[in-house]
Amino acid sequence: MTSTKKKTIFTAAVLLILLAACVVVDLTLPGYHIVVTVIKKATVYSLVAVSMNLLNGFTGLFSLGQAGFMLLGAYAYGVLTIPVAKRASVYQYFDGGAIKFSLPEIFSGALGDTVGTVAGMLAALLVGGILAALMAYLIGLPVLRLKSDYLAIATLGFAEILRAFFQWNTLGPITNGSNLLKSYPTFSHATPYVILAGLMIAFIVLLINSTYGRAFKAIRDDEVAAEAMGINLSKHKRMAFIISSFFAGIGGGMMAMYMGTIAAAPFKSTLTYEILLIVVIGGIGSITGSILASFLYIFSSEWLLRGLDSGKFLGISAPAIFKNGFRMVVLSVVIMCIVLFFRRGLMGDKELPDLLDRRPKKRKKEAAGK
Amino acid sequence: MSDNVLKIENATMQFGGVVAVDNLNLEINQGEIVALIGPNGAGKTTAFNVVTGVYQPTNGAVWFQGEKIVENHPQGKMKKLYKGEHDGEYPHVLAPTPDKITQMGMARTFQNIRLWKSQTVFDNVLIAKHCRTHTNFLSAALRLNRKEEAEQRRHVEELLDTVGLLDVRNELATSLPYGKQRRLEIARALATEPKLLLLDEPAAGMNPQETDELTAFIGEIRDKFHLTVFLIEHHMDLVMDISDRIYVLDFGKLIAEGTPAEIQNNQRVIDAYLGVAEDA
Amino acid sequence: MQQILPYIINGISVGGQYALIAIGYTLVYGILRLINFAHGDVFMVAGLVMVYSTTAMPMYVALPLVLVATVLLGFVIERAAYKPLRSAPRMSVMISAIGVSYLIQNLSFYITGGVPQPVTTPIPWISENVALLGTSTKRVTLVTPVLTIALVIALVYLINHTKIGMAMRAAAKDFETAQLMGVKINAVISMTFVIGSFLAAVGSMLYFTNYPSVAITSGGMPGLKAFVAAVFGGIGSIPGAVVGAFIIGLCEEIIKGLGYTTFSDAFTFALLIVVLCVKPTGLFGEKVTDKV
Amino acid sequence: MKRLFAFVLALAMAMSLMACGGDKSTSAGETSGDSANKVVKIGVYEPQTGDNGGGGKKEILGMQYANYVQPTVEIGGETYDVKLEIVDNRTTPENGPSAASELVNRGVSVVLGSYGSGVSMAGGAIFAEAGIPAIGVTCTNPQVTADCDVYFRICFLDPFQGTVLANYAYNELGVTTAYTLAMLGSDYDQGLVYYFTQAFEALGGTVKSEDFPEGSANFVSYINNAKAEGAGVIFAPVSINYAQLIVEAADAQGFEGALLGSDTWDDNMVIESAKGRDVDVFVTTFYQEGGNADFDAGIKEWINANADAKTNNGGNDMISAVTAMGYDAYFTALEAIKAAGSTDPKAVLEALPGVSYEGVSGLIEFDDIGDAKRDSAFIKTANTEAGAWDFVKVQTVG
Repeated sequence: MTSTKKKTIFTAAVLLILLAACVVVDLTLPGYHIVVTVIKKATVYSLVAVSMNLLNGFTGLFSLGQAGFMLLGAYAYGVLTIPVAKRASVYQYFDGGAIKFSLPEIFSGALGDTVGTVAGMLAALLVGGILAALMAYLIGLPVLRLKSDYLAIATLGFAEILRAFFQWNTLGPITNGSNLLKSYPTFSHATPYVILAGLMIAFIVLLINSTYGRAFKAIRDDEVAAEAMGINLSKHKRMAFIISSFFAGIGGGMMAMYMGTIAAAPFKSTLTYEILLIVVIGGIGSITGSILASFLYIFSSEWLLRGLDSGKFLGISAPAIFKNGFRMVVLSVVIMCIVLFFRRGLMGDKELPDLLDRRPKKRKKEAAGK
Repeated sequence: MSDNVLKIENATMQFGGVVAVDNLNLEINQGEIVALIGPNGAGKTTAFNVVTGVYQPTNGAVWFQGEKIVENHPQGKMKKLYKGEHDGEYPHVLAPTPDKITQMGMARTFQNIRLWKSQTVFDNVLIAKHCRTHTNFLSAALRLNRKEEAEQRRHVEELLDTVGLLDVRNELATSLPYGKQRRLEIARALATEPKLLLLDEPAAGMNPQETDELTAFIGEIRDKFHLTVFLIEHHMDLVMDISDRIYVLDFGKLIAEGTPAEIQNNQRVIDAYLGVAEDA
Repeated sequence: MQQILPYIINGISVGGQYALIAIGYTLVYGILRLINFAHGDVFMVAGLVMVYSTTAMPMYVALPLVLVATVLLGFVIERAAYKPLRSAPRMSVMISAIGVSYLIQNLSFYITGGVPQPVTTPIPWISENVALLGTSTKRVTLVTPVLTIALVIALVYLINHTKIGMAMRAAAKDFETAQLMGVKINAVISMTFVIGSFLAAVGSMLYFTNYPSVAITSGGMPGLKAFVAAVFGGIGSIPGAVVGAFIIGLCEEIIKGLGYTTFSDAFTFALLIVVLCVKPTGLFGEKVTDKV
Repeated sequence: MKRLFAFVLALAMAMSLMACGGDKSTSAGETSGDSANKVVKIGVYEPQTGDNGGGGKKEILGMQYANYVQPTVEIGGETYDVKLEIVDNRTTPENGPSAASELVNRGVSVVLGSYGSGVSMAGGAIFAEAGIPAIGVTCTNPQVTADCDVYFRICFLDPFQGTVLANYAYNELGVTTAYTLAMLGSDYDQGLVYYFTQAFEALGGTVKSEDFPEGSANFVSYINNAKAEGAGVIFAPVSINYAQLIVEAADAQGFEGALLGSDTWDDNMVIESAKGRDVDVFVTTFYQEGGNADFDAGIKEWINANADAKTNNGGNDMISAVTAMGYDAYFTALEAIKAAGSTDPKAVLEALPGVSYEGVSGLIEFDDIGDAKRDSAFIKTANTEAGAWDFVKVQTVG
């Protein structure tokens, strides 16, 4: 039992250090600094990657609809939080839009400016999550009966359909058609992102380690056995799908906060693929891995490897090779190597606390071998 | 109603033109150990799958503890293809999924072991407890079900103790030797708190000593958990040792039933099954 | 009639192009049970090779080169990215396919500088305009369906009447048994990819004769739609893929003609979901039952 | 174990890079290695990849040429070297913030760009927070500057451009039915269509609007729809790729009316497509080749001498309007820096509204919102025989 305690302390310590580091970054660097920007983006990606892992890694449902649910969350957030005064200019082609209220302003009236705005923003995120969950419920009815790759392609198709709807001019008074939503409130510091995503991820971790999470894993390992042991397949698959979509929706809302503008275009299948590959890099079935991979991927693609695109990297100057797009080539080669040769990814199915008992286990095995 | 736990009534299972189980009737009473035997391909596992809801019978019904749980009649294309009897006697359609049937109090093991590979011994059994959980996912995730969870874990430990696997509780299920995996499967089935336990070839691949242990073990758990046991088995020693009654299936049809002694002396059975086995 | 004729001609032409890609999906799926997400990108690479080679060398060298290069690419992808994962779970292979697609796109991006490459020297004769029943169209529009059907007939002959074709059918029916029976499974799979890539290359040449430039994203949509066509027709079935492709091509253009242009892509996917839910085996697919 | 080690190593690397990154960001006025002069950095926030990659590259060419012509600037009596910091924003808004942050991180004094409006708005928030002024080159959506104090622009706006084209179609071409075609999800396309439609209907014409999904390659059916509507013009303010496709499809289907394009169409790739075809193409644009002989000759020489530049220009030396705009944007920025007398972004921001600069595309001055005071646009038509743009007229809206 002491080992469990040790692990808990270790995990808590690591998380606290990371949070403290984030607060320090926020206090010393301005909000527009590249470090803050990449932390924000990586945090959002972490949440979405973890939500995808819950479905693909822990329940064994290969879904590629993540971008669609993020789209819903992002739009819900934008539509509900744009200040009323700015709606006329944002919805310039749609007479100020059909929705004439803004959640942060409503909450501000009741709770005071700062608290109210934040409460309104959180409420909008929540609405986005709930919408995504509702949509997941509807989609899940027909689609979840399909098997692995059919499910993948059906969810992919669904995300594309959703995108067309959001760009449809007839829905313009709500979605602003093909035009951007903007001028909504965002957090300028990274810490709120980290705390928000952290709480969500914590909930997912708790869920995975609960009796329901165990049932998900049983479905992943062997559906027939799971059903024979009294686990209702359709109910649990639907549950995983809905929960995952809920968090993807919230992730989408946070993505909207990060981007500062919302359009349907970024939420393409490419986004889903990117997140899927992040999950694979981290290790399918490891929450820690997904988070780690998100940070590594975003940090390198958005910041650290930029030199590969602009001629100079790590002091080596080679404009002929280091030109536009080289960064992504390097990244995708790395990804292919992981997919082919390190199939378990960075973490396999290990989590942060498991890092502690790696060594003793190995010794034991060696001893047994002798 | 009689006090039988399981009753299969005129069940026929037809795949396309092939009749795998043909008009099967059998009854199992409270506390009995009943074996279903027959040569390979006789339709034994299919019969199990019909009972546990994996397959929907083409025609017929299944009763469990005096309640009709499965019923079907030929539909669609089957209307024309159907070759069995008692057509038209089962107008209703009752087709619960396997998990529903497990929740009613029936649990099974598999011929080819189907443990959850990435899970430990302890978790394999604990997961089977999930179907008896009353909390919803929110309170489970927020750990509001501590009491129930602790209770379940205690129960699982007891079970593992009973089957003698407590010392390997933290090993991966698949790292166990074959015999122990079989036991684990039984423990897992027991965790769902069944009234009726269905064992599909529990002794397959076991040596004589292990088989003897298993024989004793099945008796033990029957008494301890007040179970009724329905099993498929090829090891005749085991079958003759523990069965109260035996049903014999050949080409999907029931050809004999009775006590071990009766079956051993039944000419049809010897012809169809034992005779062949001896030749081989 | 005069009103809808252009839409129908165009639909058939588009359908023919989808068909040539769809066959690649359906062949690979039939044997490996793998959605080869990279197939659309192979199609795009064929277009790029065509652009580069036709500007640099004469047509009679350039076009065979496109075929050879594309076939080689398909072969290499299979050997490098799918073969090592033969015993891995299906999900890993599919992820590998997505990874390959990502890699090809990024690589093409790097090489082209992310700018669409103009088709400066289109293939002569088929890129000329002809008048047809009062409308005008490129000759390729008419050539595509004819060539598609000819190729499909050749392919069906290959599959039904040659030794390698028999091996392919055996592998599609039961992978492991075929292997036990002495079918050289790796050769069969390579052959599948070679055929699929060959057809994609032909499709690509026809497709990009119609269009002025090849962008790195050019493969994505036709690829996805061809896949939908393959599913619609019953994945694993060659006639199914072809019929499915023509139906999708026609529907798409008719939808545009009816004025629902916003949803011309969405419609394809809606059709996919409906087909998957109502008749997962598609129009001509065989029913597969799972063993417990 | 090995993996853990690799991970720790990666983290350490990341940390050390982060430390370096942190240091670099502070000041703009550092000295460069190879010359004794101090350096002032101008950020270039442009797409080099994605749908607008081609256009973005041409815009950058103008800036690079300008930098080649005028590589230094006098600030407070001291000569500074001007260094362009080019960051690719990949056309799409979701890549905007990090690209913008990267520029801020490199310590630029002023930012030029972007080609498209959506990505400009996405970056605008970051620039506003950092207090760095940005000069939009060809982002024509009114919203870019409307809500952002640091964004200025030197081009005309969509309402203006849409109205110009509607007037031209109705009054000069004498067309009463127009068909518009825009890409689904492109705010640029949709915005122009909106203004065009408003203006055209106000004049008494009728408009039929349709959208096509991103990645469309076959425009035959759309052209047929336009023919079925009896449209005299097709107005398609789409990006270069689609413009090419539409030109080809219109020719193949024998569309007899005119094709109207916006500033995006003013590109040598489009003229390449139109060459030898039976189409009438009219576009509005910021600059007409030949408007400034010195500039034209100079940049042509520079492009021809520079293989990379030539590739980025589409393989020839035809000057796109966006290139001229990029050139003007660079000099506008230099004027602002000179006026500010400092490399401090805040000072440049304060100096910008007062700048008045006579560029190759006309006089550049800003109004209260930060938009260029422009009341005229060039209209050009494609000469399909010669494969060049012919000047038609200067259209104003009065």
